[in-house]
Amino acid sequence: MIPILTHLPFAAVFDEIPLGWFLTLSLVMFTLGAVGVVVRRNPVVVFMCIELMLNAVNLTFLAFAAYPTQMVALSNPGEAAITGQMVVIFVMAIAAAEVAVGLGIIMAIFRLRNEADVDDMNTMRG
Amino acid sequence: MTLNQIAFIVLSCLALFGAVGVVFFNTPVRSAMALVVNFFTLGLVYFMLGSELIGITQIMVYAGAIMVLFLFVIMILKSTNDTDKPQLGERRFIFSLLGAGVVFTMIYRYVIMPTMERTNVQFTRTYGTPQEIGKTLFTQYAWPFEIVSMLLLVGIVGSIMLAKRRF
Amino acid sequence: MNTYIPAIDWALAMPLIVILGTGLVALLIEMFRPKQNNNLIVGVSLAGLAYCFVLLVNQLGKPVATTFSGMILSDQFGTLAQLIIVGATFLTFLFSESYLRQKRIAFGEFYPMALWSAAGGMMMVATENLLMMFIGLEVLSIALYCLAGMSRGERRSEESALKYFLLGAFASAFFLYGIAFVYGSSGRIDLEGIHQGYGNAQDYFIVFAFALILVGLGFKAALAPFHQWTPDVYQGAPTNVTAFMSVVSKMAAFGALIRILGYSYDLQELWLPAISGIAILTMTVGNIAALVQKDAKRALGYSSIAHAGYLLVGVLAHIKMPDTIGLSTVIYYFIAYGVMTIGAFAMISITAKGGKEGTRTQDLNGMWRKAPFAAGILFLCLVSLVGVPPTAGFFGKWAIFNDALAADLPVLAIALAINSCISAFYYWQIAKAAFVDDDPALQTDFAPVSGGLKLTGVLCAAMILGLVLAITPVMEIGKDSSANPRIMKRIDPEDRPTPTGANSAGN
Amino acid sequence: MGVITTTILIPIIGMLLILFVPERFSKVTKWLTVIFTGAAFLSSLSILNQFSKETFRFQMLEVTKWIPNWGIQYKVGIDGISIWLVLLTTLLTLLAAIFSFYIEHRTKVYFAMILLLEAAMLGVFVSLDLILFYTFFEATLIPMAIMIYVWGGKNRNYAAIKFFIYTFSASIFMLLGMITLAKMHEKIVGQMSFDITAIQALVASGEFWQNTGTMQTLLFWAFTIALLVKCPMFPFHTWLPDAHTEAPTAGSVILAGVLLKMGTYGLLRFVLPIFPEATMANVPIIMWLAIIGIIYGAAVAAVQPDVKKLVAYSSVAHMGFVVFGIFSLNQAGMMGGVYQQLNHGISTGALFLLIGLIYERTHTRLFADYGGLKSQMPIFSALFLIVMLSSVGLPGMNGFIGEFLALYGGFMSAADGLYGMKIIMPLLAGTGVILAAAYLLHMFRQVFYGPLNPKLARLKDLKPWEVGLVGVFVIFIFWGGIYPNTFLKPMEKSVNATRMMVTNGPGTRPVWSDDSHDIDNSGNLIQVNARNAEGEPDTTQGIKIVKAADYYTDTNVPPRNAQEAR
Repeated sequence: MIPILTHLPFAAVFDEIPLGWFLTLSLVMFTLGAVGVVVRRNPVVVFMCIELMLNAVNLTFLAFAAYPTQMVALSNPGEAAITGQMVVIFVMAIAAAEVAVGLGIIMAIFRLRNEADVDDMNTMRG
Repeated sequence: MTLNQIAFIVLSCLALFGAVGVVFFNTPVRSAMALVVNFFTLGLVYFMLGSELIGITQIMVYAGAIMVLFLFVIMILKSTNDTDKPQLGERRFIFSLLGAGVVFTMIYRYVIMPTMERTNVQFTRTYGTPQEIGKTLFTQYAWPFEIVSMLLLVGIVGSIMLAKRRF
Repeated sequence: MNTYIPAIDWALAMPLIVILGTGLVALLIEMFRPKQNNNLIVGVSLAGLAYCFVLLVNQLGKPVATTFSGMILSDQFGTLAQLIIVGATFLTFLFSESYLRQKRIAFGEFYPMALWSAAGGMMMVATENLLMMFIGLEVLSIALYCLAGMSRGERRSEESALKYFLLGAFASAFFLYGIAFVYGSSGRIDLEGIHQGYGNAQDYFIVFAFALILVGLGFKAALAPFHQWTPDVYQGAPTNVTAFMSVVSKMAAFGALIRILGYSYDLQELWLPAISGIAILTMTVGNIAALVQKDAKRALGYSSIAHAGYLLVGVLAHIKMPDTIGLSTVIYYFIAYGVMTIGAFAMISITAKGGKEGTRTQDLNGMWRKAPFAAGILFLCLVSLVGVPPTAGFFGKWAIFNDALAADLPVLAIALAINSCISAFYYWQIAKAAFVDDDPALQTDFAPVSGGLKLTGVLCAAMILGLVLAITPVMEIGKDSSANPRIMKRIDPEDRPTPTGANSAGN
Repeated sequence: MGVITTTILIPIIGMLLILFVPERFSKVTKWLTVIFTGAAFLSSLSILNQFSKETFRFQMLEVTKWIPNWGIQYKVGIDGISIWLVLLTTLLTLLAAIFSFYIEHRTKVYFAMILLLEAAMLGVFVSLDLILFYTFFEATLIPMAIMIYVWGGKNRNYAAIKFFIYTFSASIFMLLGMITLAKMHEKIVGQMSFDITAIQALVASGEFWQNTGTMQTLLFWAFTIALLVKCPMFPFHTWLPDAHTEAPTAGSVILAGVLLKMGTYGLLRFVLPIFPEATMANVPIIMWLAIIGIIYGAAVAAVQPDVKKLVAYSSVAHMGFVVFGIFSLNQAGMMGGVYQQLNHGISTGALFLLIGLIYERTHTRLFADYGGLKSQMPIFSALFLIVMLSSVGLPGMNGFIGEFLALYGGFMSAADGLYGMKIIMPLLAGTGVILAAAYLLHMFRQVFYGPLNPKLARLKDLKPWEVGLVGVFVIFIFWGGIYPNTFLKPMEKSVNATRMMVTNGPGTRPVWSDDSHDIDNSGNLIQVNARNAEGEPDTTQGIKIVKAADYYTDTNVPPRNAQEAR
């Protein structure tokens, strides 16, 4: 056993909590977010549900980064662990840009119609 | 049950409370607040996972900056008292829950169950530290880093385009 | 962790840098331009695109290479896909200015945004790194969300932007979750990871990863049942943006899809029936729904869904028998699809005049008399979309038939044949509308056909007819793309790393 | 560039030129069209001049690579079956173009479409590559649909889309069949090929259909249905009356005169040589369809109130005779079928032209609006009578020869009990001739006899140029009826070869691409060991009969079992 992250407050986490717990948490969040996207009608809330999904994905990445499989751990643990964290950082940056644009669109449509409801978006039918 | 496990369960309960709140609270403001709770708790979970830099970023960027934007927009849109609480009897609601349930069960059964046992890992000492992340970001991930900077520019120009006066 | 500065081959990154840089220059000009004059921006953008085109043509035939630690990959398929994207952008820019001016939304920002969007598409097809693919997808999409909502006084434009945005973000979350599973099973986020993961006995990981990625890309490529946004967005967005995204966004999504499918070769028995079903569903849904449309743009939107289904047949044939069936068919069909779709949308765009735009089918009435050139080109594009010889559309379909039969997928070929017949009905409706001129009350006023639009039309017509004669060289260039070892790379079952331990890869 | 390519290119060049003539110079457009269609006609006459009737093989071959990877090439050539169709095309297009001078509405596109149509039709009759054939076959659709839609009658939208969808839908499955054929060729030879001579060579040796199970039947139907739709044959005929009724006169002339022949031509050129076993097995089905078509077409024609519709349904019946003759798989019958194609082109084309002439004056096509025209327009009625009698099949006119030969062939095959044919089949088909006489004479009486309809009192008779136009048809009607050998002789060997490709067993079939055998004047398939300088079989080298002719020709009547007799 290689010495584990003694500088961290939750040093013993990796021995005591299995990977599945983290994954379950993220899966539940992801599913809830997806359900929210479908059932909610306010575009801002729908967007928040999407953010929830993205965060669930981030959690998955970090959990996998911290718990590499046996094979990965044997072959190139450092590389694999850092990859997951990099993805999370990029996802955060991308989400920020997405938020800027998304809220801009919601504002634009609100200014045009003074209301915002995904179900009422029915100008186009076919 | 160890202290770590208890801490995790408490955190995940909070996170789940936030997640459920986002979906089921009937006003956007409450949903946003629930999302803040969720994001903040996730930041703590990231700490547990040893990614301290990302945990801090999560709290600062997500729970801080992004959520402020959200709240700002909600306030502007004056839709604080709009009620669009999902109707439990609605067909869309039932079907989406059913679909999500099936997918959830399948992923849980086939992907997550096998990992329930996986605990011990080997780590480099520098795992999750700013130094390591910075080094990788500017060497291996230099190109995506540049592109993401362009992406932010796209976001800015796009927002301007959507907001500025005609021509 | 040892730090190293990766060696950078700037030549490979040049096309992307040129496009991104052109966007920046265009943005700067936009800030200091004389009022209401975008000519300089258009000129600079076209020059940048042309230069990028030349750079990409120079890359053709070069050996496979990567740079920026594998973030950029240069191979024949990627270069061809990038050429299609750049070409489509060029064609769109030619007629954009007059259209935007007629619609009174001549924002100078359109050009940099579209350029960056195209750059995002190019990133997606020229990489094997899933993170890079995701970033490219986001650059492509975020710019497109804004462009779709560019016509700010129009309710349908804003609606389309919002729908596109919400569903697009939703889809990218799925895509990302899929990447997370690939990463979880192999510790990698490049396409090799799919292979590695498959070998890791975490089979279900990779199956679900694959399914989730497919959902995400299916949204972008407008495959049924993830196509619902397409007609609304195609109808609502400004016509030049519709033309742009119908080709660029689809090419990018298909490029990524082809690479991912190519690397999950071993899972074939699982996904082949699934994707065959999606292909049949896509083309059928697209064509059947298009039959009842009253709006020309919307009908063409459905038609682009149907064409995604046709393309998927070509992709499937290649992936099923990668050693004998190349990607040349897909490339050829994409070029043909690109020119005929952009041509059709460009010609429809002349219904925009003085800030108003009518895109219902009957708004095209009288086009034949008032703008015979545009009506003629529109007719040619529609004929090609149906797949009547001697047009590029026919030979594209012919090549897909050929591949499908060679890959022993007769059901798909027959479904494609039936769908081609169905599609003739609604293309006929559009073509007919342009030829009606009996009823003077119905006649719309059309914008004058600008020089740029004329050029677009002539180029599209020349391509539609020219590709028939030039089919052999195009196919030859495309053929090399399938000889690319990176697409063709397969791991023998024996060579695959054997799983260590039980399912859980525990202690 | 050979003479055939030139003939195809002339109309295309004309079309491109016309596109650059401004709309207001419609006279220029019209004369340009006449000049170019005339040039095409002259060019096709020079094809006839170079044509040799001594061989069944393709002549004036031109081969250019197009898509070598997939074995697609530009390959054109002419044999005895296609030579007359090419001439018919150029002649009818020329006449239709001259007739179209009255068109004042969007002349530019109209004449461009006529020229485009001519090029595509010529291409169909000369292409020897499946994909090239398909390309031309489908390329005829667009100009024809545009002609029906833009210059058509009230119901033109329905007619045009129906015409388009029927043909397009059926032929796309033929395309799948073509690709399958090329793939099978690849399996045997290792290289895809759409060249019908290459495929036929394999079929003739029996190699092609070995161990393919029901594939031959499947592909046979894929091809046959596509071509029968074009013919059109019952039950796929419903597009035809609509298209004919709505089309402008020149469109109807070309549609009836040439476009329908693409279907029967395709049967002769592709289906018979490539699917011999399936053809023989399915003769009864096709025959019954043809008979139903003959009787049904005649019966429905008899009750039409509309002159154009009547002629349209009579086309269904006449094309039934063509298919009947072809599928009798008897030398005389097939000659009759092929000849009937030309006759139908001439007589129905002329009928539509005459109807168009009168329609231009009265703007009605209903019987109820006519009556007593005989005294008002004597020249017109005389010409109409001649053309109509040709359509009925009166002896001395071309229609008689074609129908007689087709029925005769049917009787011969049925009498020998070949291919599951019954003697009732030719008998039933024969009733079609009587029915045709009935409804056409009925029409003639309605239009030309009886009291003069007062509305028609101011009608003028035909102008000289109009008489000249119809006169060309009349010349051919009598020529074809009195001295049919002019037309029959050149096609004899090709038809005979096509028949032998079906009825002979593997190994004894003639092969287009193989020079080692030939057909002698008696119709025997002979082995040729050497050829002289002119390419004729060298008789001094000893000629062996591979397979004796089993039919009678007018020049030489060998005993039925010729081989033993020698």
